[in-house]
Amino acid sequence: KDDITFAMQLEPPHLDPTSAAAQAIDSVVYVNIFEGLTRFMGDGSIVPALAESWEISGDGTVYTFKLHEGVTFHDGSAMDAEDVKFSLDRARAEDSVNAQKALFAGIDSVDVVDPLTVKVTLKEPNGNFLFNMAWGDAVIVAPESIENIKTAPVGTGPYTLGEWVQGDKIVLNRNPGYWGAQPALAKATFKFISDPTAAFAAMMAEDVDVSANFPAPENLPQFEVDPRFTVTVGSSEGETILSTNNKQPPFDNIKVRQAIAHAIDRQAIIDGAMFGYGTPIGTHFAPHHPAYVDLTGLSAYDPEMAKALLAEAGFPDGFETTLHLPPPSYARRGGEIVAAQLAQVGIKAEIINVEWAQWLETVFKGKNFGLTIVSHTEPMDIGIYARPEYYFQYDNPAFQELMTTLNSTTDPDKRTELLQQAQRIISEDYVNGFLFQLAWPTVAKAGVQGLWANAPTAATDLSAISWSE
Amino acid sequence: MSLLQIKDLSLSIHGIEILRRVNLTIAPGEIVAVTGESGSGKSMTALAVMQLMPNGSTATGSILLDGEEVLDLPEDRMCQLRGASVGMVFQEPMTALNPVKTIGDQVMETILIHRAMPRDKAEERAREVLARVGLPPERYPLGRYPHELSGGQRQRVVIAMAIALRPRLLIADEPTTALDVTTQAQIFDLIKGLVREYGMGMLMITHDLAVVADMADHIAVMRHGEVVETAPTRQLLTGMTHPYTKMLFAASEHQVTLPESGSQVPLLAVANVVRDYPLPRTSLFARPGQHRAVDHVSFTLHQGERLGLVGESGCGKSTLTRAILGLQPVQAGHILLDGQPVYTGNKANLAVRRKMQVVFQDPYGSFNPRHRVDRLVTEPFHLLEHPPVGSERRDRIAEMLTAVGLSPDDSGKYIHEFSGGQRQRIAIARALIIRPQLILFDEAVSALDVSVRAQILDLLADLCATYDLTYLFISHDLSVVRTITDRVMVMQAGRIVEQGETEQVFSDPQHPYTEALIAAAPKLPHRRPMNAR
Amino acid sequence: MSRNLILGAGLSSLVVLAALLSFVWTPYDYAALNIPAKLQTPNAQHWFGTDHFGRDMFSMIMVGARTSIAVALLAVGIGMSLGVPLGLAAAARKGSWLDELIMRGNDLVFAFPSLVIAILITAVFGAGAVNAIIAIGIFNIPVFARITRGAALSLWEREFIMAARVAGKGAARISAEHILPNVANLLIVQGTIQFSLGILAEAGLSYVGLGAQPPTPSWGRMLADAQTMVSFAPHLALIPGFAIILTVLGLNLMGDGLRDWLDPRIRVARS
Amino acid sequence: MLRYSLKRALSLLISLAVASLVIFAVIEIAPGDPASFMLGVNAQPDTLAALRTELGLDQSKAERYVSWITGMLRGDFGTSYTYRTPVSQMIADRMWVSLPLALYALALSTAIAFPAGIYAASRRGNVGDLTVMSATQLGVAIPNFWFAMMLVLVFAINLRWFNAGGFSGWDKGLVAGLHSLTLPAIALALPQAAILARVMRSALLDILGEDFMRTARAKGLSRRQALWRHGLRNALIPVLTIIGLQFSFLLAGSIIIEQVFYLPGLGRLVFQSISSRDLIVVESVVMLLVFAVITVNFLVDLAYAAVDPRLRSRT
Ligand SMILES: Nc1ncnc2c1ncn2[C@@H]1O[C@H](COP(=O)(O)OP(=O)(O)OP(=O)(O)O)[C@@H](O)[C@H]1O
Ligand SMILES: Nc1ncnc2c1ncn2[C@@H]1O[C@H](COP(=O)(O)OP(=O)(O)OP(=O)(O)O)[C@@H](O)[C@H]1O
Ligand SMILES: [Mg+2]
Ligand SMILES: [Mg+2]
Repeated sequence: KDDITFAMQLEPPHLDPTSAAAQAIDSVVYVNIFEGLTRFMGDGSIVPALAESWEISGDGTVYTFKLHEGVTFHDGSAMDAEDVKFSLDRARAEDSVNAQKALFAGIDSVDVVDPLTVKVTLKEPNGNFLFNMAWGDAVIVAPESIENIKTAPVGTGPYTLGEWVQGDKIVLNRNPGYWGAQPALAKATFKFISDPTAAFAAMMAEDVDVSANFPAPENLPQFEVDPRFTVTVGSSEGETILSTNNKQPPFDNIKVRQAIAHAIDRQAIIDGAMFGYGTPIGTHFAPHHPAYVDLTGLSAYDPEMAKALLAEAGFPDGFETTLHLPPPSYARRGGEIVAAQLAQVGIKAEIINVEWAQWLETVFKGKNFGLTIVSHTEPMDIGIYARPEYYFQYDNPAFQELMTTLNSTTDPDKRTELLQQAQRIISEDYVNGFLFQLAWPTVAKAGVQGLWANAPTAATDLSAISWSE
Repeated sequence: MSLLQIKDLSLSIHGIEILRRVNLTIAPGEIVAVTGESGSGKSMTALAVMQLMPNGSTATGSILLDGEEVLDLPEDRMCQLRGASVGMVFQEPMTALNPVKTIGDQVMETILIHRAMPRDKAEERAREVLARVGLPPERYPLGRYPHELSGGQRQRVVIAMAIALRPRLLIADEPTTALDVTTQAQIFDLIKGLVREYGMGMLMITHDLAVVADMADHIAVMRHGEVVETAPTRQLLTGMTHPYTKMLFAASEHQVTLPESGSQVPLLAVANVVRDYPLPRTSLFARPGQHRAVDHVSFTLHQGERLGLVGESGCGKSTLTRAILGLQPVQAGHILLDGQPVYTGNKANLAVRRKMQVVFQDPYGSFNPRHRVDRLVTEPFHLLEHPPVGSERRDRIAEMLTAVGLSPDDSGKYIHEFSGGQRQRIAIARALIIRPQLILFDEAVSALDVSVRAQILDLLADLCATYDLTYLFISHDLSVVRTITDRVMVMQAGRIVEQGETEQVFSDPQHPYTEALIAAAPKLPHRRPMNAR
Repeated sequence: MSRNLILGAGLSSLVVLAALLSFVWTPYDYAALNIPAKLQTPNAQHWFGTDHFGRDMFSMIMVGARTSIAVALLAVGIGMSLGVPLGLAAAARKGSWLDELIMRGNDLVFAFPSLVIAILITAVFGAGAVNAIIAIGIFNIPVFARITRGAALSLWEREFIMAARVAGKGAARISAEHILPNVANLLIVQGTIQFSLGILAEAGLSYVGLGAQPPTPSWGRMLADAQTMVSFAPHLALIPGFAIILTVLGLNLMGDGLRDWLDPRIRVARS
Repeated sequence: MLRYSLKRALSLLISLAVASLVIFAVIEIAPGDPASFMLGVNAQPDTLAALRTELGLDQSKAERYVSWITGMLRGDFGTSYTYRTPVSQMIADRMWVSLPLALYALALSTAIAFPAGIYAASRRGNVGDLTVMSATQLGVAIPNFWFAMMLVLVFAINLRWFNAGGFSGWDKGLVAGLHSLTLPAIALALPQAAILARVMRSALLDILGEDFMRTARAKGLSRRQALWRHGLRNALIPVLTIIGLQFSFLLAGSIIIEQVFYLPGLGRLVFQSISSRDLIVVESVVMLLVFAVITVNFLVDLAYAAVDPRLRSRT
């Protein structure tokens, strides 16, 4: 058997990973259709991709990439240094619609040395640069295919776009002209099943072979006991937090935020909303990361203490606020539990269920909210706490300072230390309620091998996958 | 041998006794008329013969049709008989035909269902019968739909369906009640002709004694589900014995004596009144057409005068009534009551309306079923500036109810607790309660049984004496108009074609239409009074 | 009274009683989470079992009845209070531009796919019971307008209306005094039916997340929550499902029964 | 007849015009910006502005309305914000799921309702009538999404006779296509069939009381013959009204059912585009649905005329 069907929760709006934030795009095209200079592996490590190797100048500002030889785009044209320059320049241009423009902000210039060598000069050293280049937003595209890239993507990857039935499925076919090793699967189908029930039913009825990030944790035990399936539960990059509007009274009072932190029983949320799947976190950092510090003790569940803190803050009878909940079940279910727990200490949080578009408009852009629950799924995103205009509006110059230092630090040990310091600051400031790290459950038919257990980035690395005999 | 012999037929519906030991015999070529008041069981007797009684009916006794016992026949045998051996014509031509099938199909169906002949022959036969009932296929093709025919024409189609297979027995249940006198006369001629021609036996149901006397060979009078008297027509007319029969005949030629009225003060002046109804638009952009319902009508009604208005259905009588009441504007002419216009600006002149009231035809439809009698009769008080209240109001109600022959205690009842005649009395009470100078009676007695009608006419005559009434009495029933009015107008297609002293007009009509109308109206043959025998 | 009416009224009043009772008493606090006790099947402590948060299903069903009834009743209220006057006005001014306007307006509302518009309305103004009421209510207006107009038109042909006009009463007064009481039966029957449709619509909207918001329980949302769990905890879907079915069934039976009972034609024949 | 059609057609156009205004207005005031939805949380202001220009969102409301309407009149429904493909193409694709589903459900519900209604009417008051009527009472009371859930549980997950959802596509053949639409069609059709059967029965019973039915019996037609030859066609008039209403309901109201069975149909398209603020798609699809409803009602009106000759001569 050399074909496979995936269930995907979200359909990509289009297939250009360099001009939209949708993770669904990366889930289909990343390292399958498009490749970058570097890439993520399933364990989160960064390895060379289109760049065979690279050299970093002593001051850390000049990266010289050596490209693989003989790489062609799906349309047959050769991939060379010009294409790399084009892709990076396009992403950082004035009118670029790249969703992660910040990744490229530090680039000063991109120069073609020869067809297989390209030199990237940074404005200042950036310890994250190779990591940044591995993102789906930094893949290399062909200039002549830009026009139709959204519906007819042309990349260098091991798969080409076969068919896209909008609202239903996308089919990828093996690219016989791939520069690397030929993958095992000849064909992969991504079926879009947003509804958790439908995903469960489709899996049970064996309409699909794999469902990564399976949306209904409550159904996992059924798959676990069914010999037809295997279940792996890995970790994702999603820190699920009770975001708090730090500028809005009473949340501008740290005592109030601390009270909230102590009012919340993380384990109850993980058990009730996620049916036990998820790891408690005490700060905004992925527990599987080497630099993680367990700070959950700072905000242990203690409703009495919460009440005391509220009284200290001048709210002995609690207060009223809003709790905006976007569609995913971690938010909707988690929100119901959070609201009930807050009610125990006297805080009345009115639940407002919103769609993503509304959430973006009201909460994210309008900053018109009290509390909200959301999972921040970008890898290594603690940096958002250094942005005072970011929707939770945490403005701490010391922290911002720390982040600047971190960005210009390349020494791994030093970086770890800075990161741990950062984790502690936001945890002690009770910026947000830190709930849990989203699990990454994958349900597959028995016999499917090579699936990523974790999700260091949104991707479905098809070339690693095969069927056992 | 007789064609139909009903012996001791009793029938009950859901345990309620409807017919009691009915006996009736019809010989071939004979017309037997069944008459009696509404609800006396005439229709049920006919339906029993057809075995088309309502659900829940049980019949005992015997109905012999051509020697076969109908009550014992299985349904499929009954189906063979219906249409083929027994034909039936119903009262309401407007609804007796299926609106979505052509008349040709419906006539042919009778033939085809009994497989009497192949389709092409059946079609030919359908043309033949339709021609026979006066609908020649050249002018009325088989492809017409019922709604494309007038009421009288539809009734002809129903008759054609009933006689298509020349049944041995024809049953007609009030076949002309819904039709004009002139049309009625034509239909009766047709039926009589057919019966003679085909030698059919006929069971004819009607409450109109004049029709009975004119058509039937034999008469049966029913009351409360029983046949109270039956005899050959001539014998019955001259020697009726049962008091109910006598009462019925007396009531149907009931005459009243109106008190004298001599005033020459004009009360209502109608001059050159025209009333148009817009016709539905024929095209999107064309101006809608007009239907002229009242066409330059002029007359004057004097104080204390009783004026009649007769004419066929649809000639504009009710439209004129509504115009006089000021309920609708007129397109030309003017209507003055007591010198005041009834309609000013674009609404009714309520000051004038106060001087008029009206009594409608339908005793069942003219009252709000949810109000009590006191509220119903006092509704016109709304017109008064200072309506009586409290005991004065109660007294007025009591006075009026007493005046129309009811009891003041009735004021707390609902309208469904009253019979049709009583309801019409309440309607008159309602009209009288504000002591109007003019009352309009629009077909006020047409829906009533003869006996009840006689009582209401007496009541009117009495009221004329007590209250010195002035009224306009509208009716299509000439005999009623003749006795209850001083002067009469004849209306045809929106125009007044003749008017004059009532007796004068009836005994010596001038206009050919009046003549035709009077000729078509069925009349009871003049009988010698019983006691003079 | 027919069997239908008795059965329907019985079922409906059971639901209404449960809803009313829930104001003063429920076996447990419907909003109290007890996660360790989650997903219990019906038992002696929890007659209808517990949900995925360990809440008592019986209490939730009781309070859910309140939500369903309130939403449906208010939506019918909107439909009636706007639709009936519109229908009366259209009938009183039959054939006029007003009539035409009202009837075209009705057609227009009917032309919109109701659920899509309900979703749009809630998308614009936010999800919640109030907006669900408005969304359902809007589609009730033409129903009542149409049925009122139809019945009123035939009443306007009756002679007792003519009598009232002769008594000098204006259209508004006649509509209020004579027409409305005589269409009341019809409206009661239709109201019952719309009420049951409202219950279904509320369930549908809540099911897609646009009805009453948590923690207020609602049968439709209970079903939505239960969806992924039917395969191992079927009571979560069966119980709210049956609650909806029985309520709608009860109301429909009552509507049918009322129609028969209030229909004078049938009543006269029966007595 | 022609005039009748013309007049109906004119009021149809006016309705459509008003409907388009209402739709546009409602959708325009919906909060949520398609551009920021597309670019997500980390979007930079200049990126957003660039995208808004690209999508034409910086034009005034009036301009956008006019260009939307004129485009639609030319058959150009615009380009989806999120998918970047022509909306007409998307609608056409989805139509091939929704329309067959609606027709399938309609066929099923008629096939169930007609015999059931006729049977019940002809056995009025009997056990058969009572059984059918009780079943339809229950059918009317069952929410279709709940019914769909149960169908999936029983027939897809447990028995595995049908797929749990999804659409095989017509290229796999008619049978495969219909097979994958069967459960959704049943879920949609049964409650509708219950309603239709009740209407059929009561329409027939009304007709049975008409004078012309007695006339037919007097001609010698048996009860059953009278019912078939005279009753049915007359009863069709109210039944047609309901079928017309149902068709539009099926076309539009299948939103939830398409969701349960994850069918790529119009209903789901609306839902998706509302949540992604793909305004142009929402507007066009809703407009299309309104158009469909109005057209179906127009066709039903014309069908009346075919059934009822009295209407043909009316203007
Ligand atoms: N379907 C029915 N169910 C019960 N009772 C009925 C039914 N039809 C008629 N009746 C009753 O049977 C009795 C006789 O009715 P029938 O129709 O024979 O009267 P009729 O003499 O024909 O009166 P009319 O002159 O008004 O037609 C009446 O009391 C009537 O109320
Ligand atoms: N509201 C209306 N709109 C249009 N045409 C009408 C209207 N009312 C009556 N007509 C028509 O006007 C004509 C006269 O009607 P009207 O009711 O005055 O007749 P009528 O003499 O009272 O008849 P009947 O004896 O049947 O009561 C008829 O042809 C009728 O069809
Ligand atoms: Mg009769
Ligand atoms: Mg008249």
